[in-house]
Amino acid sequence: MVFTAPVLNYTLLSPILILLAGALIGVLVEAFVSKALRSITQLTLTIGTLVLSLAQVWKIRNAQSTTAAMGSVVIDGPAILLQASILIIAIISVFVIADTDHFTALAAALPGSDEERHAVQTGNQVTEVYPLTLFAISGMMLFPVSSDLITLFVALEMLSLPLYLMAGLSRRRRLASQEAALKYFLLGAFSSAFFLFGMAYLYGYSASVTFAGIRESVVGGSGNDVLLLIGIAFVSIGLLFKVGAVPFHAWSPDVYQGAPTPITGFMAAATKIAAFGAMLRIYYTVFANAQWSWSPLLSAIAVITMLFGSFVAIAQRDVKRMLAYSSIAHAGFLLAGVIALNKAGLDASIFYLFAYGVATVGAFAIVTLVRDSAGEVTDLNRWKGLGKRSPWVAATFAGFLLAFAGIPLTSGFIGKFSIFSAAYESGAKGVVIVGVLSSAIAAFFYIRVIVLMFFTDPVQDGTSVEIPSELTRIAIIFSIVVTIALGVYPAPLLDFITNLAIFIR
Amino acid sequence: MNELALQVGQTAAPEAMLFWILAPLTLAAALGMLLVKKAVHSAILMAFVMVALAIFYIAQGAPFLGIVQIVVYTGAVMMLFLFILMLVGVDSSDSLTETIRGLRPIAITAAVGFGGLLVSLLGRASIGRGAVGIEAANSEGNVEGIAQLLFSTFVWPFEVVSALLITAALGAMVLAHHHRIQERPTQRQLSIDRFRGDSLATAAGLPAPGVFARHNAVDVPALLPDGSPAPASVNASLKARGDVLDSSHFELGTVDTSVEEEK
Amino acid sequence: MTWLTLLMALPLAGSLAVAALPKTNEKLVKQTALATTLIVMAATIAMALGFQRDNVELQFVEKYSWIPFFGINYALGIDGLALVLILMSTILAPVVVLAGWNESHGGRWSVKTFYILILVLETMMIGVFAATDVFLFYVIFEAMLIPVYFLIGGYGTGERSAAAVKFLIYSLFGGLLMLASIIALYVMSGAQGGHTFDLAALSSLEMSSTTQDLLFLGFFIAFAIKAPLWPLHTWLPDAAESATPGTSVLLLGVLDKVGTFGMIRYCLTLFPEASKTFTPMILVLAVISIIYGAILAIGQRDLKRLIAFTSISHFGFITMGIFAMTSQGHSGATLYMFNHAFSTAALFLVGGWMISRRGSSTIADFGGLQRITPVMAWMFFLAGMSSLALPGLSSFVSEFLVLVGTFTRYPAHAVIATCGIVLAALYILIPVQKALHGPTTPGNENLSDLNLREKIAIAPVIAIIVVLGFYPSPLLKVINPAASHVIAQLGFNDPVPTNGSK
Amino acid sequence: MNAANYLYLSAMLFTIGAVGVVVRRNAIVVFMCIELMLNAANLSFVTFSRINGDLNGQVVAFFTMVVAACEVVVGLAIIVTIYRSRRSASVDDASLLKR
Amino acid sequence: MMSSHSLVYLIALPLAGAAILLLAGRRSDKWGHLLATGLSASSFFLGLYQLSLMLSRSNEQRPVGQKLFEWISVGTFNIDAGLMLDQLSICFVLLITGVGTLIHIYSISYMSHDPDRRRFFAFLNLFIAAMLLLVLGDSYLNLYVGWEGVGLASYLLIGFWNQKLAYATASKKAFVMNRIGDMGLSFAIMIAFATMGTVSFTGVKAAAEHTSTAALTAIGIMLLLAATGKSAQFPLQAWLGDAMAGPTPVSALIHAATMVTAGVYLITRSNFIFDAAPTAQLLVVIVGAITLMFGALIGTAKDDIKKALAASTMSQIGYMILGAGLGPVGYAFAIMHLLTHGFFKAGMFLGAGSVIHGMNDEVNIRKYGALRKFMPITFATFGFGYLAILGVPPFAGFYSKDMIIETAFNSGGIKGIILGSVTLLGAGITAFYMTRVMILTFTGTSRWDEEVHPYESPWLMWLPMAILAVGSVTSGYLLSHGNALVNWLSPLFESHGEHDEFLPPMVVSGLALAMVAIGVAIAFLKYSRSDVDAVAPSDVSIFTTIARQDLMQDRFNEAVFMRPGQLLTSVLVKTDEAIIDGAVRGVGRAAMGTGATLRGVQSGFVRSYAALILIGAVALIAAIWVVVQ
Repeated sequence: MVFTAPVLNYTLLSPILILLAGALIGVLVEAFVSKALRSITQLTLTIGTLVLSLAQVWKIRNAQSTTAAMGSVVIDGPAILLQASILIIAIISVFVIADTDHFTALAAALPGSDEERHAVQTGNQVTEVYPLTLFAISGMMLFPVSSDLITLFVALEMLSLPLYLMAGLSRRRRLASQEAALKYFLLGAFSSAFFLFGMAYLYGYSASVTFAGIRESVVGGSGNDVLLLIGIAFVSIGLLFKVGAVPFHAWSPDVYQGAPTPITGFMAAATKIAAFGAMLRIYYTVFANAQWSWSPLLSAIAVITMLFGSFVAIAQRDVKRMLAYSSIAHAGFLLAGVIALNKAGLDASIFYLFAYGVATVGAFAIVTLVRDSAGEVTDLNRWKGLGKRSPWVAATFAGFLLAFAGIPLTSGFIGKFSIFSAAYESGAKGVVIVGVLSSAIAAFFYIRVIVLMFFTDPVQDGTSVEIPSELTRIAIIFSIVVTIALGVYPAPLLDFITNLAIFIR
Repeated sequence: MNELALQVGQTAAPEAMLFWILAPLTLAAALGMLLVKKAVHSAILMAFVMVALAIFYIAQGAPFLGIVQIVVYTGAVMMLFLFILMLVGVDSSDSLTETIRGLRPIAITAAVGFGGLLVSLLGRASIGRGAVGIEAANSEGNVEGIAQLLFSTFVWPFEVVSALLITAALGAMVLAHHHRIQERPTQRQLSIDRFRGDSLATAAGLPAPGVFARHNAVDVPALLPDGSPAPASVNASLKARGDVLDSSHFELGTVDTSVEEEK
Repeated sequence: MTWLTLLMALPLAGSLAVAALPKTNEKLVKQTALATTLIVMAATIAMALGFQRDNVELQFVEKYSWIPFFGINYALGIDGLALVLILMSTILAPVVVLAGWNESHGGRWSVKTFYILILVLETMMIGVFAATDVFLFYVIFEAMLIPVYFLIGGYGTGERSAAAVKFLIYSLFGGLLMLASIIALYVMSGAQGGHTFDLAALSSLEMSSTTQDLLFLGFFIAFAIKAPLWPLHTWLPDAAESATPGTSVLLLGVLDKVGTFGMIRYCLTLFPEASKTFTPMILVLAVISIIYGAILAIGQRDLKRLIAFTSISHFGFITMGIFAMTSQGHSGATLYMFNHAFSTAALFLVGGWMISRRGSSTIADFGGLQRITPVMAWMFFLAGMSSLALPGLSSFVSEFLVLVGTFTRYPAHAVIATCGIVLAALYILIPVQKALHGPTTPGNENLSDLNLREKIAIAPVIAIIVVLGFYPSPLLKVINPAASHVIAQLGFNDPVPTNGSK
Repeated sequence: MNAANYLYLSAMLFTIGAVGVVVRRNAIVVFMCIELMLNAANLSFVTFSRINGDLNGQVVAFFTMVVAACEVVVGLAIIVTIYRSRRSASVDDASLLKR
Repeated sequence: MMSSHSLVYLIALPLAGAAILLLAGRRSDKWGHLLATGLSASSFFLGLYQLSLMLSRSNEQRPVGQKLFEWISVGTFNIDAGLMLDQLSICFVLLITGVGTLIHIYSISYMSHDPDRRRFFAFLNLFIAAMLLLVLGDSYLNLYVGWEGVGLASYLLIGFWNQKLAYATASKKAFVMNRIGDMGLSFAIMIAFATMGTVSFTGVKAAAEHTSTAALTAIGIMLLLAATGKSAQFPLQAWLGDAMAGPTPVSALIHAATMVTAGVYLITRSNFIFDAAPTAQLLVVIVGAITLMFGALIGTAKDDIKKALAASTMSQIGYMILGAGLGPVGYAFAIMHLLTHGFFKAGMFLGAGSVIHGMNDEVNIRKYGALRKFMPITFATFGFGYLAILGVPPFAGFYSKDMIIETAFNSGGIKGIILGSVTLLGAGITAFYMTRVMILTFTGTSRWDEEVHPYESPWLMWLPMAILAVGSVTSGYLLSHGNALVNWLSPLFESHGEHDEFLPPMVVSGLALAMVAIGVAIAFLKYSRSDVDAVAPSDVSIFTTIARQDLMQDRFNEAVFMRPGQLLTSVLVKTDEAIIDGAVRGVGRAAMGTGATLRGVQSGFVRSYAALILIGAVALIAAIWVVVQ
């Protein structure tokens, strides 16, 4: 047996490698930099890494390769777009995360213990959040570009593990936060077991673990369909879990609520991009020729997801939970883009993911600002009259909500329109109609929040709006500007996407 | 070649025997995991299942995996589980009565449905008849074959996994590691504090816990000469855990014999 | 010359100017807003003078690529119908600003915000009528809801937030149905020669009759909610009751017209066959609206609700005129849109002054105003007369055209609808009697009559009502070619007099 | 004997693991059940590897073990943390977040 | 048709008066009434000028027209704002402006104490303008404008003192009932346009020949409906009595001389339709007959002097309608009666106004008595009117009413006998109730209160009365002398074959006079011989009670239309709230409910979530299983 040294094509992997390097340096910083400097060093390092990585992505934007990392990674237009989206969202998320007030001073300390109090007083910070974030981001970057099952699985775990951890690091309501971590972890592991099991059957079906090999078998149609179907079903469970589609959604409201808000925003936005990115790649390339088998099931799930998310969101009293259900509904809309299985669907999905991600980070960033003496106030009843107290914050939040609701002149509308038209084009009319109807239902609760903020008198209960730190302010402003700009003049981005978004196989 | 074809299609008789003996045992152990009350018993059964799987791996031409399974999984991972079980309380036992209404019937129905459907589907799939057999792939040695793949085709995920390991380590650190936020007081400092403090009452050291003859243990405050309990004699963390017994039970004359001694 | 863009840009610029002003200088804010609206009005009239009225093609056409990815253009252009409605909007705007000089004071937010919203709304009002790209239309159609929502919820009275939400949800629901139809059109256009949203291109799409029917419904329900057609009307009384008079004027006078405008511009143009299929049903709904709205108006105790219900009746007339598919019905309906805006404006504005003076909108709380505030009472009376389509006032011409146009093709509908004129007499005269006549109700003795500002504000409205009653030709000459064009496009000819032989 | 028998075994083990997650309350046991599921998947991989006659399946199984090890570290850390806060390892006790 | 440029000024002058007075407001208080009167008078003189021009032309060239501007033009529906003055309209123009001017003059004094006199004159001018438009419009649609315009003016004038709720209600009632009639006119116009493609008088006249009888009948019936509304004919008669709420000059001008006769104008104007639609014509006759009896019967029981006169008006217009319904022969007689009635009824109303004025606004004739001595001029003018309405020769009514009775008899067969008898009987009853009014007001003993001091009206008031009285005396003779009016109008109407005379004219006159005599005699016996109670006796026959309540017309309307209408309204208001809006709110609540229910899925237990995932997996596997099977 002759061993040939692998050729990795590091240029194409460089965005991910940069992130990993940054994360490793971050770990070293934890070990060697003094406490006082750690926070600022980590932040600078993280942002620097992300920007560098983004620049690298931009540099390789026209690369087309299936052979990077010995065929484990495919770099093509959608890959670039998704990676860039993830990085942009990661950067603004990090701006919000940088406001360390959200994280526990000492994760190991018992909630309410002297040790914790002391840690808070001494200004201790869990700066490990930064490298963890970078690890998660590199997992997210890898997830949608993976082109074999092993890399896919490793990337899935790589993006999940840091998130499980970070979900438990909230400064306040720590029991809830830890509970969120536990739930996220158990269910995540549970679903990844399904994912793995599905992978096994895909392997059994095609005798290959690469996407290309599986695709060949699907196209050839010579294999054993039962294995393929089981494989598709179980792999889908894993992916649908990550995107929060019903009935695999149950973790998301609890985790969104319990996790530190900046993490929630980051997770809601970036994970969705990564997971949908992977999903798009798998369904558009690997399973495309087996559309007959998965399309009806996925349509059913999309429909249930949209309706469930919209209906349950109506009944929510907590802003984070409401946004969680809203994100479930959006997962349903995005599934319509997967079902579409055409070029328009791909373009639309990428646009939607980016637009939704930016708005989500912005919205959660605003949630971090509304506080009382005990921390963030997420009870919607206490958001009453926010418009009176701080009109700009309320107006910005309203802007995000309108974008979620898909009101014209916001990015949400263009996204919804493009994704529905793509789905309609592919014949999924039922999904489109349900989508439109559930948008109407969804509008109901977005508007309810706007009513609360603007048309209800404030209650004097100590709820106030924190003056945002500069970084948070930048994140919010960036988000709202992008949200509006993409609603008013999305042409450049759409053109960019459509020119680039072609999967190579 | 005929022989090879036969081998490929049908597992050899010794393997069949192994399977039919071990598989039911494995299943039983797995089921046992669900049915036993104590978590530690579950863990033991789990270890059994893992070892059994390792044997199956070896039987199926994956000796490397079989070994790794035993070393890494059974050896390391299960040990970790047991460690944690010890930490959480090795005695703790689960009540098996279901508290969430309707969950058990759902679970059982789902399980039967899931397993039944899966097995039935596999039955329809008629797999394994045209099996190729691992022998050819293992021709240069199982470990060599795997190494070949691992360090060429799958070198990227292999490298990336390292990041995963670091993440895990970092995560465990974050959650479990107590930073030394303040200087640990030296003996000297403690001594100075004791004597320079407001009161000299504790200058000679804190009273020792326990009530002689009745309950000489650290979870009972000592009785002062006047018969009242001395709270300072018990460790603060025991108090925080709520594990302190009331020393009045052990006062002479008022011995409450109904309190069962813990073994 | 890019007239239409200029028209849209002016109020937007005005709103920016207002935004730049200090919040405390309310007077300057108001003056700026008024000046802006007046300039827009002047510009509109200047544009209208250059309109070639015999040309049925779209005029003042502008087209810029907006989102080429979807084939979406920023495309504007107007025909007679759109011109008339834009004129209507821009004339009403300064009236509303002037008439509602103080109505922004009781609001949740500053006076400044109020006028920013109003000016932004004006931009959208112009845009929604001028758009010739279906997507652009939809965008403005939906986006318009937001300023109105805040105007109702922020500056209204009573259950304002509930009413605003009801309005918004109702409209959004309709809009989303329309979105579904638009998506379908877009997709079909892609299959038939390239994605586009161009109205003209979309109208030549080929589609099966079932598809056409469904898509038609998507559009029509949206418009029927907007124009409130029975039974989709219940948001309107609530909204009108809660909104300030000025907002109500814009809401009923302009925004709801988008519904009837849409029926002509989109339902009929895009789905001629389906329009024919559904005509019988729509006519029945229109007739029900006419009678139902009138009867409910009679039964109202609240002045604003009453006016709202009269509008439901009037929108029934407009819808009936549109779907009668005769040139009289069509021209009448278009003229009706214009006239209704002004008679309702007069009713709401004067009614609003009455209400703000009295501090109550219950009709029974008024009484004997004729003696105390004669000018105000007269204005209300005149507005009411216009609302009941008294010959000699503008509404008569349009209402009669609608009726006569309907009669030639659908006599039974016209006959039932005509009964509405008797009910109209009741719904106007009952409040007139209760509020203006009779002995002075305690609490009314010291109400003041209209001041100069109010007189100036209402004067043009009344003038338009009276002048157009006698001399509607200028408008009809603009409307007729567009209306006959639509009818001809649909393949309809006016029924030929039969001499009763049939 | 047919190699598919291993697949049946794997499917059953997977099912048992899945049910275990649902019925057991001790977080550690629940986690062990998940490990059982992963092991079941591994068995499938190995079996398929044999049926397909290549080693890729075995490589996947190897990766799974590594990944599972990482998961165990993180998982157990989380479980320990929550145990320390709540003095309970029952997953049912962690139900603050709901509805 | 010749065209004239000056027709518009007939209307424009009074319209300008109304506009000036209303817009100038209080500033014109001092001179407003003079301006209005002057404009009305100028309009009258313009009318005279037009008449003189018309007389100077030959029969065929007499009609003149004027196109002002294009009013409505859509497709084939082309309506010009056009005026037309022909032999028929000139009669009305002169009546309207002439009587109108007199009443303006009268009102100067009558309303002198009212602070809103200016407004009153503005309304009067408005009315004159609208009425002129009604009779001058050259198409049905133009007529319609005037038609509703007079309705508006009438509404404003009836409710002139609208601070009294009852008056306001009366005006509203008048407007609404008129609107029902207007609806008929709308229908007629629509049918005409749909069937003939035109709504101008000349156009419709030309097209009528080719139009089916059914269509013409429909138009005719609708026009009749319009006429019943405006002219207070059965079944839309109920508003007229209440309309007496307005100041008396209004009653004289609008509700006696001019507006209420618009129905007669309409039917006469549409002769080409009715001639070709016998069924519609028959209906016209029936309506006229019923109303003339209806009004007469009400008149017998009324104690309010104005209401008694109003009932009489109703009855007299019934005569006219009946006459107009008798076809070509009847049109001219209807118009003649209209003109004479215009004189004597206006005179009587002004007289009544004078009495009321002198009696401190007392309207109850039971509280009058012996006023002859205090108001001699009023007595005289009222008396001439009285004689005229009775049809005593040679007063005006004799000529006009006898003609109608005669024509009725001559219409042939049973119909003729019935109609003749009805008209005769009506004449008798008229004689009875008018005599009753006369006796109770002017003769006998005085029954008024202490503080009342009756006095004669000033000259500004009695002068118009006197002029009208002259008209009451002479107009009949002048108009019928040498068949002047009949010949004048004849070019407009279809020539008609001579009917067989059922009874010779002398016999008819004799019968009529006999009936009148009987009526007068009964009234004398009943009221002159015995003292009359100042308060209406309550122990009267059921017949009187019903007559006092206007033959239950209001009760009927209330029971049949108003109550059910109100019920319908309140039911619909509740339905809208509960069912339609309820459905909307229900959808909202259902969505909330669904959300709240589905929330239950999120139990907070991680094991339930795992179960959910498991269930999802089972569902997927089951789906695959189904597919594979």
